[in-house]
Amino acid sequence: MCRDDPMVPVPYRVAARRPETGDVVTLDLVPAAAPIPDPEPGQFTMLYAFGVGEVPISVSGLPGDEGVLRHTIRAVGATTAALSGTEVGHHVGVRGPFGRGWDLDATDGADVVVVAGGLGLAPLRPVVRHLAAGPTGRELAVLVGARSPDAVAFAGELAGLDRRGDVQSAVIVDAASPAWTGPVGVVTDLLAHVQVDVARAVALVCGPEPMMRFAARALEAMGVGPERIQVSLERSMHCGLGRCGHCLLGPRFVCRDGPVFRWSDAAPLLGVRGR
Amino acid sequence: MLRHLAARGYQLIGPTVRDGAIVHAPIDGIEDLPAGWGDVQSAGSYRLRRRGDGALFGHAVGPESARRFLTPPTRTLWSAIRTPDGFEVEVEVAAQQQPPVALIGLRPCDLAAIAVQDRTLAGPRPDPAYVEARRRSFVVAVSCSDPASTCFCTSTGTGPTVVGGHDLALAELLHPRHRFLVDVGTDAGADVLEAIPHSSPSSEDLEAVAAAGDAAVAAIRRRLDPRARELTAAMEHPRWDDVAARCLSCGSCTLVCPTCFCTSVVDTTDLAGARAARVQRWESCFALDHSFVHGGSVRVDVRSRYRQWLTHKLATWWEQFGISGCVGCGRCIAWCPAGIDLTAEVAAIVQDHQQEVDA
Amino acid sequence: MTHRSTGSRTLRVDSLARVEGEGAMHVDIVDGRVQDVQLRIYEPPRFFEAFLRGRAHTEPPDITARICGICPVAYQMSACAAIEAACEVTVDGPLADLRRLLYWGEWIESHALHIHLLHAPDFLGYEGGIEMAQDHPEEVRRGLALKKAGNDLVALVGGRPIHPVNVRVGGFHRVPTRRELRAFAPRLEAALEQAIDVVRWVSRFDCPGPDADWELVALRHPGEYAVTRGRLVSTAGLDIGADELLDHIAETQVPHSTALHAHLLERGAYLVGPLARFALNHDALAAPAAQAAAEAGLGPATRDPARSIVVRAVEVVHACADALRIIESYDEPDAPAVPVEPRAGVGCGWTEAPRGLLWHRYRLDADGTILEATIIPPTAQNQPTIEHDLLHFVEHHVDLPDDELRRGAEQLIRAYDPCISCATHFLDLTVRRT
Amino acid sequence: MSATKPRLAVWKFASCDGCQLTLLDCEDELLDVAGELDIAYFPEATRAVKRGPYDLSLVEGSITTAEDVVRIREVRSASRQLVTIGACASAGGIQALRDFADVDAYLAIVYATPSFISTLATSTPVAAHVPVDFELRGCPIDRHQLLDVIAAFLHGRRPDVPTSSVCVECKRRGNVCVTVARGTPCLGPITQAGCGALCPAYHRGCYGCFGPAEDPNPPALTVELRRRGLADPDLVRLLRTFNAGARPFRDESEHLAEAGP
Ligand SMILES: Cc1cc2nc3c(=O)[nH]c(=O)nc-3n(C[C@H](O)[C@H](O)[C@H](O)COP(=O)(O)OP(=O)(O)OC[C@H]3O[C@@H](n4cnc5c(N)ncnc54)[C@H](O)[C@@H]3O)c2cc1C
Ligand code: SF4
Ligand code: SF4
Ligand code: SF4
Repeated sequence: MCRDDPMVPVPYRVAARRPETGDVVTLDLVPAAAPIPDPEPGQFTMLYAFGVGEVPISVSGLPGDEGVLRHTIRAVGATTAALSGTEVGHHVGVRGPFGRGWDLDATDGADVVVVAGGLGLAPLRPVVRHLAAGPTGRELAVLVGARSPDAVAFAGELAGLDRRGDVQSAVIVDAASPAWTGPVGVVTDLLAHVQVDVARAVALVCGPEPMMRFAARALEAMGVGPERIQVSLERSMHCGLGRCGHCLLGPRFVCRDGPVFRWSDAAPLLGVRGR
Repeated sequence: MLRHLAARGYQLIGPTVRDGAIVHAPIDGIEDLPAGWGDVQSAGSYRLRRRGDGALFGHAVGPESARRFLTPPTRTLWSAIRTPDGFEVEVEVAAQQQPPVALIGLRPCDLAAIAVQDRTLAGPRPDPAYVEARRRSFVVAVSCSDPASTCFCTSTGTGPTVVGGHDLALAELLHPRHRFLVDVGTDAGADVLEAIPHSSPSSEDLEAVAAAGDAAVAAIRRRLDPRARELTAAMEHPRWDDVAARCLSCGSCTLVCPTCFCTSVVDTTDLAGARAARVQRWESCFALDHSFVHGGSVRVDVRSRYRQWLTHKLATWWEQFGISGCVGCGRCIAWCPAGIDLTAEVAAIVQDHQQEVDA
Repeated sequence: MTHRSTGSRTLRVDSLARVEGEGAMHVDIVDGRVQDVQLRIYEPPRFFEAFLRGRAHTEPPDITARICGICPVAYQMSACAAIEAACEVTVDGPLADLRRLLYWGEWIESHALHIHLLHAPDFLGYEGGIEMAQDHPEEVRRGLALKKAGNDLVALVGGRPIHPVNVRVGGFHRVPTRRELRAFAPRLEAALEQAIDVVRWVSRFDCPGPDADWELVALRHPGEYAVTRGRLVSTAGLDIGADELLDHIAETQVPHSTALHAHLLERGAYLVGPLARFALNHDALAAPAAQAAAEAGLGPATRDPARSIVVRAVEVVHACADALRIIESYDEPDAPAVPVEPRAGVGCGWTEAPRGLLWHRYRLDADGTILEATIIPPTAQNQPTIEHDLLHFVEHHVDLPDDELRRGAEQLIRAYDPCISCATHFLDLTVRRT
Repeated sequence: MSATKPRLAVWKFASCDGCQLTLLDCEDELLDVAGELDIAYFPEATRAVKRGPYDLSLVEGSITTAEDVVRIREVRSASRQLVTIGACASAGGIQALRDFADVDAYLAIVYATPSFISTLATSTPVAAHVPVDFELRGCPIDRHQLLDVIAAFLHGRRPDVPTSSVCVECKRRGNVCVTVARGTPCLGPITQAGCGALCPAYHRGCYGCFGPAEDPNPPALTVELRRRGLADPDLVRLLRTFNAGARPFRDESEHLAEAGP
């Protein structure tokens, strides 16, 4: 095989490692060889931990982050545990970027509702930072659901958004702790309080699949058209190139045609159990 | 001709009798071809038969296709050694040193399958190993004279006569004397033919070949309903439950299929953890692991896995690659240990569906 | 703490190391006199003979293999021999040669394992072969290479080293091609050289043990170092066929063991295994093995169980040499097996497992259903002998401190290479007699 | 260095020793294993015994006596990770055939025997008694899989032990299917991969020594094998060998045995 084999990763050095919650860390990666192209928000890379495995992880930073590739990882299995445990100065492998990210053109001049469940906020974080960068001139709502208060990733950033005043931001948890003063429930509960122009609003949704279904249906019920709802899907992926077949969803390769889809495309596919 | 190809450095891959079937495997020369052997195939059954003549290609497709030789069942993608602060990739070059293959006796459906693989594996984001193996391969195709009962290439438009995709194509004639008519498909083919003695065909030869082709067409009875493309409109058809009760979920169909391309990549390490490798191997969409995301598989029951296979192969493949994933070779019918016949499943599903649409 | 010979002491080794299976040793000494010596076998019974009833006559090779992971081929071979006898079928020619070839693989593997990982550490003062490898890396590596050659030979003919899949009543499922076997010859040639070196190495070990005079019992077949066939002969003049065994040997149950003990009816305890085979068959050894034995100073009268390590090494040489001979003369048979039609009847069969005689007996129904199965493995036959020897040893060394006595007794047991997994396949007595 | 080496223990319950012998059969790797791991308890290989706790325990054999029920709990509590090796430890092994003894009518005779008291009426897998971290299948286990599992546990990786069918391996290996080309009954479609499709490579049908594959469909295989001429008692015997106690095999064999004459 040749060096330009797309299955061979580029080594990246861990420049910084920030714990976000108990089992979530953010890694700042800098290339140790010719870097991969700049990723778009919503795209993902395949991250490799030596001898353990390779898994798809969304880009949680902005393209312009001074050459730093940023990923936020929840340790759920062997590979994610090894990746999130990588020490500063050590290397991981990176392939990508892959897939189609958020369609940000669609947000031009539109109110935006961001709905994130759990670590679903990771791929949405660059979008939020992008949209919130300047004076927004639109309604921007950022709704986050988490299992518990200590499972809220990027809590500091969310608090920062809250303080700005021009962003409607809210966090809801499944199970409160004694110190929790915020709402308790599911993230769709928050939609009721959002004030946007539903006729031209765009919704960006990422989280566990059942949560995305509920959120999309609730958004539709509010009047947000399915073609203006974008969801980011998760499937098994071994290549990222549309060749291994693991991520097939009907006619789509989630790795290549997604992971971000319009709900109008995704709903019929996800509507079939076991598809 | 085989000697010439071998002399040019090609590894010869051709049909040969092994373990009760005619399989494509490395051969030394013409003496390994299945002279006088034919086959009898039906759903879930394959038997060799003595033909009583000296035909070298008087058989239909066996369990192996070109797939094994263009994209091997197991391949180390790359390996790496541990360094104090990470790892260093060692790129495998072994595969490149493999000799190029001359694929002898591929059938029209096999050529069609290669054309499909050219789209699935050598599309916009090609697999360099496949592209390389394909580029260096040489194809000697043979038109079919003795299709099996499992063949249905006439309804997929992929046979039984070679129309393209070959370097050289043969038609075998047994009467009045054993001879081959050759069609040159490429310059490389012409070059090889140049080196061996040959003469121009007579008009009787050409007629005989045409007649054999017509006879082969007439012999093919099985057919894939062209409405197979509409399968995705019948995702909840009760027939899926019916076939799920019969399906062993063993994955044999996907692994004999010449166009299936699913692979998995697994990690291996030595005991010391000093060396790691990533190994790619053929996978089946019938495996639970295939659709595994953290927490569980998407396709947990046989029904959804069989349906995934069939709808992908026959329907969604069109949307992805502009072509069907099925080339009508019938391998999945013959080599299914439970004898499930996809043409029958499709017919049962689309007929009802059509009735619904009509009503 | 060390007891002296006054007072009563109990010496126990709860779990015997470096033997196959689970066994323990129990010695009671009262007032300096040995009261009782038991080689306890507490390996839980697995009832093979019970559930063989009702199975098809084609199944014992696969099922009985699971009695012992270290000598599965022996079980397969004895099972085939017994069932073929019941069905009045003889397997000879290349198929018989292939069986012997497969068997030699197991001998090489099993003996190399015992010599290097189980037994040699006792002579050189190590807890195990892996510890021994630190100081004797070359010897251990050579031993492992030899063991691997044996395993690879079993895998070549049988499919895999443990519980080979290729054996069937009547022969094999698939026979190797000439080319496949020829390709293995260089491996065996190398193994032969290594085995000769191993004989030299182990013949230098110090074997203090006295030569006990047991009746030695082994198969004998004209012109062969008998392994897959023959009559059973002994140093005391026994000479019987497989179906006469129960007229001469009886099994009894002892309370301290889940294994049965076998005795010669006329004479009591006897010994099977390498020492017996060598004593009775040394004239049939292949030339390199005979030469190695002579160089090692091994005489036919060798009775010291500790010296069995040298005999095993000599047997490895013979196995390599005979395996090479089989490969050279091999012609692929027309069919991988001869047909074996079931018939009602009784069949007995025996072969020489690495540890000694292994006897099977089956009573079949007309359709091949097994009505009764009996198996006598080598360790059951040797166990009374081992206990006698132990008693003798403890009596003579009763003055030794506990741990030395314990170690010495353990070493004595290991010299016999008991296979406790084999010994306890037994059906519970009462069940079997009904 | 050696003080920090992970400690390995190898335990034996009712078994033939074949699975633990598989570790000694890794001739090329054995000394490496000893280099990477501290072999703290492995009576088949060494007299030396080091006390627990152990980082990785390999457990061979099934639970067939009351003492073993106690002992396996002790093993569990002394082990950080517990991996069962083989069909005995993972499904009860061939000795689990006693579980069917009641229907086979000799149980009464067996009960009359005093020494039977010391053994349980069933042969159960380790997981029926204590939590198990990983089950390595096979009768015996495959050498390469064993090494992979050890390496995986040492380095925090998921072992490369697919749970799909033997057919998948059979096809990768390029065997000609014995069922289709010879009509030989084969349990491959419902048996877990791992052996490399050994039996079909030797022209015989798989006899299921790696136990049931993930989500198997034994009733469909029954239909198929009957069609190919197998009688129900033969099917029962086919399903009742080394993994007779494994749920999908057991259920189907009981179903067939009940339906039978
Ligand atoms: C597009 C995309 C973006 C993602 N972005 C992020 C992100 O930003 N941050 C983040 O934390 N996660 C993200 N994920 C999820 C992440 O990829 C998974 O959490 C990760 O693959 C889990 O891998 P693991 O090895 O750690 O754990 P496991 O899920 O345990 O194992 C991973 C693989 O091993 C196999 N496997 C494991 N156990 C079993 C079993 N019991 N049966 C069968 N197979 C099994 C499966 O093949 C599975 O794919 C994303 C996923 C996708 C598809
Ligand atoms: S699973 Fe098989 S090989 Fe392993 S110990 Fe049990 S009987 Fe022996
Ligand atoms: S031989 Fe057995 S394992 Fe192999 S494909 Fe056929 S049914 Fe499956
Ligand atoms: S094919 Fe089946 S019976 Fe044979 S070794 Fe493999 S799992 Fe065991």
